[in-house]
Amino acid sequence: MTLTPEQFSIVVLLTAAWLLPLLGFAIEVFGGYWQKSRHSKAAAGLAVACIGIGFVFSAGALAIGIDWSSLGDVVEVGPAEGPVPAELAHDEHEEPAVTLPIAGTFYLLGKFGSLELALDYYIDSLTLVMFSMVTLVATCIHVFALGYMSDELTDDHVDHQVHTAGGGHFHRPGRFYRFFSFMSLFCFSMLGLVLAGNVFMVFIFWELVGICSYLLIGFYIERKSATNAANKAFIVNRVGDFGFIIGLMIIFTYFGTFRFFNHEIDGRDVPGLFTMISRVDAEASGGHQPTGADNSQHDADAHHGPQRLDVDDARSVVFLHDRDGSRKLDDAGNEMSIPYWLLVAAGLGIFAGCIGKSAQFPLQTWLPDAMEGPTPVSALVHSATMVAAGVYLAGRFYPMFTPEVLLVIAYVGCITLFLAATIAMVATDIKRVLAYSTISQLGYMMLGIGLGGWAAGLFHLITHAFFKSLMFLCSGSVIIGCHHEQEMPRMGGLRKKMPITAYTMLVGVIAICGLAIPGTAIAFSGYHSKDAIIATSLAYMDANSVHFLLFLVPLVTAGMTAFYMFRLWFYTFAGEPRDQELYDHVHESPWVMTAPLVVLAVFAAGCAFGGEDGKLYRLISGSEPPHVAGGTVSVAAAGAEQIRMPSRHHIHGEVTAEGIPIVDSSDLSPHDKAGMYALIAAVTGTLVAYIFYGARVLNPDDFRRQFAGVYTFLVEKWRFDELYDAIFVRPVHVVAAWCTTIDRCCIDGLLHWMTRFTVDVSRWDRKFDEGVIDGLVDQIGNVTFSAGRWLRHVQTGKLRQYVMFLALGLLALFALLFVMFPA
Amino acid sequence: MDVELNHYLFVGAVLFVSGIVCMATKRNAIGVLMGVELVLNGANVNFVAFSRYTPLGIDGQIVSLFVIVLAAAEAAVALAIALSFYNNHLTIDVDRGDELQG
Amino acid sequence: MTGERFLFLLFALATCGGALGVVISQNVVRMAFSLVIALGSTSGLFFLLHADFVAATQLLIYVGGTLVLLIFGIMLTASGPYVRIKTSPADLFLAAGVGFLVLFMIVGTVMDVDWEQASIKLTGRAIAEKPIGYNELGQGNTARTIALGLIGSRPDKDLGQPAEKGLSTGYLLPFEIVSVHLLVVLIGAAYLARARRRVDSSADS
Amino acid sequence: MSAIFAASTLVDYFDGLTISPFGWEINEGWALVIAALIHVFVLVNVFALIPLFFIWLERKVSGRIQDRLGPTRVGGRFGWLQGLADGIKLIQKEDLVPKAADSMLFRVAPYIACIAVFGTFMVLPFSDGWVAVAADVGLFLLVAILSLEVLGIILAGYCSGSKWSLYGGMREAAQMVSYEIPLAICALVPIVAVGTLNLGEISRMQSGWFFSNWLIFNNPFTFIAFFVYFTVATAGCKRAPFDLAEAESELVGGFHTEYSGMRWSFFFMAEYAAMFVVSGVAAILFLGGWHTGIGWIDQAFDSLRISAAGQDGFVLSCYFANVIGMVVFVIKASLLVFVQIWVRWTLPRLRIDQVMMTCLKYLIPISCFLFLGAVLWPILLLSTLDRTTVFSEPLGEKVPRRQPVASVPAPSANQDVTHRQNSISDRPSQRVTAKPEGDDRR
Repeated sequence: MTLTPEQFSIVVLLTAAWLLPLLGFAIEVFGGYWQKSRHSKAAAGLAVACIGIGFVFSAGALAIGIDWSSLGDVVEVGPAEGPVPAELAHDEHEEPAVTLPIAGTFYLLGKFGSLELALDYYIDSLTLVMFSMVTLVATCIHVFALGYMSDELTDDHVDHQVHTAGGGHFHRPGRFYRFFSFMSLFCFSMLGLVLAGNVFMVFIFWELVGICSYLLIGFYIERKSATNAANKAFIVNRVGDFGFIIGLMIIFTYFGTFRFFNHEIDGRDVPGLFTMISRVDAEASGGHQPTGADNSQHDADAHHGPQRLDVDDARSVVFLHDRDGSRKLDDAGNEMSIPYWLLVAAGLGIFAGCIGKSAQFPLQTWLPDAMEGPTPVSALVHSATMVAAGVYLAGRFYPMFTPEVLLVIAYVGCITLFLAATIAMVATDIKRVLAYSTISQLGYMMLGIGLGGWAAGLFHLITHAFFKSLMFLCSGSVIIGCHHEQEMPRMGGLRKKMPITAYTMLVGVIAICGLAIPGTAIAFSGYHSKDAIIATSLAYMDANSVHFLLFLVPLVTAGMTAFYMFRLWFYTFAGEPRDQELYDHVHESPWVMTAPLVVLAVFAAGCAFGGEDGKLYRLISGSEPPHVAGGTVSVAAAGAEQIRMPSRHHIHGEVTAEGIPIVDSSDLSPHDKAGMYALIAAVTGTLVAYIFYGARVLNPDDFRRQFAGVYTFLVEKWRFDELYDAIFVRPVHVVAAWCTTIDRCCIDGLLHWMTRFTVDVSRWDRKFDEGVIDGLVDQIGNVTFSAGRWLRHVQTGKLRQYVMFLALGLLALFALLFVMFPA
Repeated sequence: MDVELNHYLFVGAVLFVSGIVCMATKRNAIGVLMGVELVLNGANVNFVAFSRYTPLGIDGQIVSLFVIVLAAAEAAVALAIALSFYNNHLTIDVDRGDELQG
Repeated sequence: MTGERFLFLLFALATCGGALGVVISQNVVRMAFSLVIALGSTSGLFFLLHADFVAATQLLIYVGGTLVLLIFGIMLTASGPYVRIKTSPADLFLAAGVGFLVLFMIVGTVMDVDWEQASIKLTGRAIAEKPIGYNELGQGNTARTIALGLIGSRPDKDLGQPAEKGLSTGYLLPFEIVSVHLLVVLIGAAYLARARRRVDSSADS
Repeated sequence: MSAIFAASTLVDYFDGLTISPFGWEINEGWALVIAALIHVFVLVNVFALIPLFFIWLERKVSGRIQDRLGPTRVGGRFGWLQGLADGIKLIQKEDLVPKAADSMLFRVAPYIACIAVFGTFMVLPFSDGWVAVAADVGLFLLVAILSLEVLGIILAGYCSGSKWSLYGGMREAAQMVSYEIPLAICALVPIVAVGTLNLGEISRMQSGWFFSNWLIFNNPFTFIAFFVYFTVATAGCKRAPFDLAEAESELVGGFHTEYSGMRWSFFFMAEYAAMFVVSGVAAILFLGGWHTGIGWIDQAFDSLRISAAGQDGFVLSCYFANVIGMVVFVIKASLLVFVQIWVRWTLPRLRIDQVMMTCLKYLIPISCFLFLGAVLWPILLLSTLDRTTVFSEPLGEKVPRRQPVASVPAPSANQDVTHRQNSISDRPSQRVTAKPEGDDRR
C-alpha cells in the first residue's frame, strides 16, 4: 500500500522507537564487557536515552495519528437518534487525520510457497496507545532503576542473601550495565510484539520477551530461589506456547497466511486473517453483506442487530471471506472454509499462549515467584507490560475467537481474578501482594474481553499498567528504604519517614480499588476501567442469565481488591512502627527514584479522565473490531444454549438484551448500576481494611486462628504448587527414574556388549589385516622391487644403447606389421 | 626414367639410417647431436617429397618448416646440455654420463 | 638425361655421401664438415622439389645457424685439438648391422607401397594432378602460400572450391606455439649453458 | 654476345639451334647446360673483377685518407692494374699447410667462403631481368647463402691448428651468429613495405622519383632501417670497425694467420665480393635498385622495356635500358662500398665485448622496434589518411605485374595484368631454365 506522508512519518517514528532499544542493547552488551571500571553509569544513561527518545517518538506518532478534535467532544447519550455512540465509535474514522490501520512489510524474511514470513507492521490506535504506554512506563522505570540498582555500581558487590560455604556472603562484581542491557532488550522485544503485523512475528517477539523475563528474573543468578523462579517462569510459559504453536499451525493450514491485514503476494490479492473471518449479520443466512474487517471500510448498517460467523450450519464449517466480502475461493475454485471445531481449537490454542504469558488460571503460579527479580523488573515486566501482552494478544485476535472460546476466556479470567485476590488477602510479602493483585487484575481484563467488552478490557490494561507499575516502584522504594526488607509485618508507620512514596502509593491504591465520589465523574483511572468491565459483565448476565457467576464473582472480588490493597497500605505506611530498629534506618529515596513515582502517580490518577467518554477510551475503542459494538450471537450448536454477546447499546441501556430499543430510560442502564455496585463493594472492602489494619479495632490474628484451615489453604496458595508437584513433577521424576534404570540396564548393557563385540571383531580384523592384506601389499612391493632390481640392468645409462633399443624396437614393430598385414 | 617419389624416399631413408647409426656409434655428444640432425633431415626430405608428388599440397612443406625450427631449438638446448655436461665431466663423452644407471 | 635428373643424382649422391661421411669420420670437425655437405645438398634437393622457401630456410637455419652453433660447441668442448673418441668395433658392427636392417626394411616398405592407390585413397585425387604451387606456371613460388598457411588461411585449398565445403584449417596455432617454444628454448639454453662452478676432475672418475 | 646478358632469351637462343658442320640439333637439355655455362662464365668474371677493382679502390682511398698517394705505378697514372699485379704475385706464392693443421679442411675452407659469396651473385639482379636465379624468395635466399661464408671462416680458423686462428674463428662465429639476426630483421623492414621477397620486384616497385618511390623514404622506419642495415652489413663483412676476426693488433692475422698465396687471396676476394653484395642488396632494398630516381628517365626506360615485352630474342632498346640500369646499380653499390672503405679508415676498432654488446644490446632491439613500427605504420596511415603510403601511389598498385599464376593466391586478384613488365621469373618457360642454373652453382 502507498503511504501518505502522515502515515509514513508515523511508521518511521514507531520504527525508530522500536529499534532504538535494540541499538542500546547492542552497545551495552558489547561495550559493557569492554568497559574497565564498573562504576560508570554510561550504560544506564544510554538505556534511558534510548527508551526516552522512543517515548518522545511514539508520543509524536500518537499526536500525528489521532484526530483529537473529534475525540474531544462529549457525547450526550440519547436513544432517539439511534445508536449514537456507535456512530461516534467510528466517527473518528469518518474524516480521520490519518486512515488507520497502517499496515505493511518491513522486510521479507523468507517465502515458502504461498506463505511469506516477513517483518510486518500493523498500526492502529491501539498500537499507538500501547506504544506510548510502554515507552512512558519503561522510561519512568528506567530512571527509577538508576537509583534502585546503584548498589551494583561496584567491583565488589556483596549479596546478603547468598551464603557461601564459609558462612560469609557472596561477593561478585556489580552487573549494572548488564541489567540495563537486559532492560533495553526487553523494551525492544515488547515494542516489537506490539508492532507486529503477523502472527509469526508476534510469536517471535512473544518468545523474546519470554527470554528477557527469564534473564531478568534470574538476575541474581546466585540465589537458588531466583534461578528456580526463572526456570519455573520459562517452563510454565512453554506449556502455554505449546498451545500457541498448535493455534499457529491450524491458522496456517486453513488460512494460508499469517498476516492480519490485506496484502499482495506476487500480484495476487491475499486478504488478511481478519478479513477472512469477518462476520455477517445474524439475520442474514448466506455470506452476504459481511462487515469488512478493517475499520477503514465498513458501513453503519453493520451495527444494527447482532452478527455471527458465516457458518454453514449443515456442515458446521466457517466460510472464509475475500476482500470484497464475497466468499473466498481457492485455486480450484470452490469456497474455502475451516471446520468450526478447528476454529475453536485454534482460538483455544492462541488463548493458551495468553494464559501462560499473563499468568491466568491454571498457569498463574509462576508470576509470584517471578518477584525474585529486582523490583524495577517486577514493575516493568511482570506488571505493566509483558504479562499484559497476553491480554493484548487476546484483544488483537478477538475476531478469530468464536463465542465459545470467548466464554472459556471469560470463565478463566473469572476464576483467576477471584483466586488471586483471595491469596493476596493473606500474603505478607509486599511484592507478592502486588503480584497477586496483578494476576487478579489481568483476570479482570480477560473477563472483560471474554464478555465482549473488548475496549473495556484493553482500557483496564492501560490504566492498570500505570497504577500497578506505580505501586511496584513504591514498594521498590520501600524495600530500598528498609534495606531489602519485604515483610510487611515488620514495617509500619513509614508514612512519616518517606512521605512521597507513601502518598504516591496511596494514589495507586485508590486507583486500583476504584474509589470515586458517587454521582460525579471524579475518579481515578481504575474506577473507570473496572467499572466498564463490570458493566459489561452485568449486561452479559442479563443477556444470558445462565452465566450469572460472571457478574457476581468480579463484583465480590472488587471488594476484596480494595481490602487487600488498603491492607497493604495500612500495614506499610500507617500506624506505629512494628520494628523499631528497622524503622530507625528507614530513609526517603533520592529524587531519581521519587520523580518517576510522581509522574506515574499523575498518569495513574488522570489517564482515564472522562471515563468512557474520555479520550483514552475513545482511542482504544477506535480500533475495536466492527462486530463488537453491535454484539454478536454464537451459532446455535445443536443442543447448546445460544450465547449472545451484549451490544454496546445494551450496556449503555439503549436497548434490551434482545436488542429492542428502550424508549424511556427511566431505570438505570446496566452501566450505571454496575458502577454503583462496584463502588459499594470497593467502599466496603476499604472500610473492612481500615477496621482491621488502619484503626486496629479488630485483631486479624483472631480471625486467623478462627479460620485456620482456610487461612493456611490460602497461605499455601490453594496448594497449586503442591498440586502440580503431585500431578506433574513427581510423575515426571518417577518416569525419569524408570528411564534411568532402563538406560542403565538395557541400553548401556547393549552398548557395552556391542563395544565388547566390536573389540573382538576388530581384534580378528587386525589379525586379518596384518596377515593377509599387509602380506599381500608387502608381496606386491617385493615383486615390484625385485622386478625393478632385475630391470635396472637394462638402464645402462649408455645413450647409444638406448638408440640401439629404439632402432630394434622400430624393426620389431615393422616386422609385426608385416606379419599381421601381409601386403 | 624420370625422377620419382621413391628416389627421394630412398635418399630420406639413407639420411635417416645414417643418422641412427651416427647416434648409435658416436661417443661424442656433438656427434650424437649431428645424428639427430640427420634423422630430422631424412624426415624433412620425405615431407617435402610427398608434398611435391602427391595431391596433399603445401602442408608437407609447412610441417618440414616446423621440423627445421624445432630442430634448431633442439640443437640449442642439446648444445647447452652438452656444455654443462662438459663443465661437469671435463669431457664430452656421453658414455661417461651414466651416473644414473641402474 | 634431363637437367633435373642430373641434378637430382648430383645432390642425392652428395647428400648420401655427406651422411655417410658423418657416420664414418672419427674427427668431430670433419663430421661437421660432411654434415654441412649433407644438409646443403639436402636443400638442393628441396630446390629440385620446387620448395624454394623450405630450401632457403634449410640453408639459413641449418647450415648458417645450427651448424655454426655446432662447430662453436665443438670448439668450446674440445679438450685438445681434433679430439677423437674411439668407438669399440663391436659397437660399430652392431650398429652397422641394425642400420642395414632398418634401411632394408624402409626401402622394402617404400617399394611395396603403390603411391597411386595410396594417394587416391588418401585424397581422392590421382598423383598425376599436381597440387597448387607445383603447376608449370608458379613452380617453387610457394612463399606466399606457406605464409598464408602459417597465418591460418588456405587459399591453395579453398580457392575455387564450392562454398559449402567450408574453409580448411591452417597452421596459426602451431605457428604461435612454435614461436613461444623458441623463446622458451633460448632462455632455457642460456640458463643451462651459463658458466657454472666446475667440479674437480677427481669427483667424476 | 649481347643477348647473353638477357638471360630471358638465352635458352630460346640455343634451343633448336643447329650447328651446321655436324648437323645435329641442340635439344632443350643441352641448351640449358650451354646457357648455364655461359652464365657461369659471365658471373665468374664479374666475381673476379669486382674484388680487383675494390682492392685497388681501397688502397687509393686509404692512401688519400692517410694523405698518401697510394698505388701509382702499375698501369697508368692511378696504378689501376695494381690489383691484377697482386693477384699474379699471390698465384706465384707457395701454398703452405701447417703440420698442426687438419690439411683437408684447411684446404677446403677458403673455397667454402668463396663459393658462398659467389653463390649470392646468382640471386642478385644487376638490372631488370638480368639475374641468374630470379627466385621468388630471392632476398631470403641471398641472406641464407651469404650466411654460409662464415662456415669457411670458422673452419679455416679452427683447422689451422693455431691459437690465433682459433681465436679469430671463434670471434667470427660469435659475431656472425649474432649479427645475422639484426641483418635479417632490417632487411625485412622494407619487405614489409613492398610485400615481396623477390629482389627484382622490389626494385621494380621503386621506379619513379626517388623521394617518393625509393623505399628508404617510404616511411621513417625504413629510413632508420637503412642505416642500421648498413652498420650491420659492415659488421657482417667483418669490416672495420668490426673486424675483430682479423684484428692484427691482437691476433696476428686472425683466422687467416696460417694462410698464404692463393688461398689467402680467396678470403679477400670473398670479403670484397661480400661488401659488394651487401651494398647491392642495400641499393635494391632501399635505394631504388637500378632506377635513377629521376621520374621521367625511369618512365622512359620502363616504356622501353614494355615495348620489348612479348617479343622474344634480342631487343636493342630493352637491352640498352638494362645496360643503363646495370650501370646505375653498380654505381650505387660501389658508392656504398666506398663508404664502407671510408669508414674503415676513419673509425678505430672496437673491442670484442663492445662489438657483441653493440649487436645484442642495441642493434637487435632497435631493429625489432623498426620492424614493429614498419608493420604498424601503414595501419596508422590507413586510419588517418585512408592510404598506406604518404608520397607514392599505394603499393597495391605496383604489386608485381605478372600473369595471375596459381602460386600467388590472394594478391594475384588485384594485379594489373595489362601493364606487363616481366622478369625472367615471371615467364614460365624461362623460369624452368633459370632454375637449374641456380642450383648448378652451389
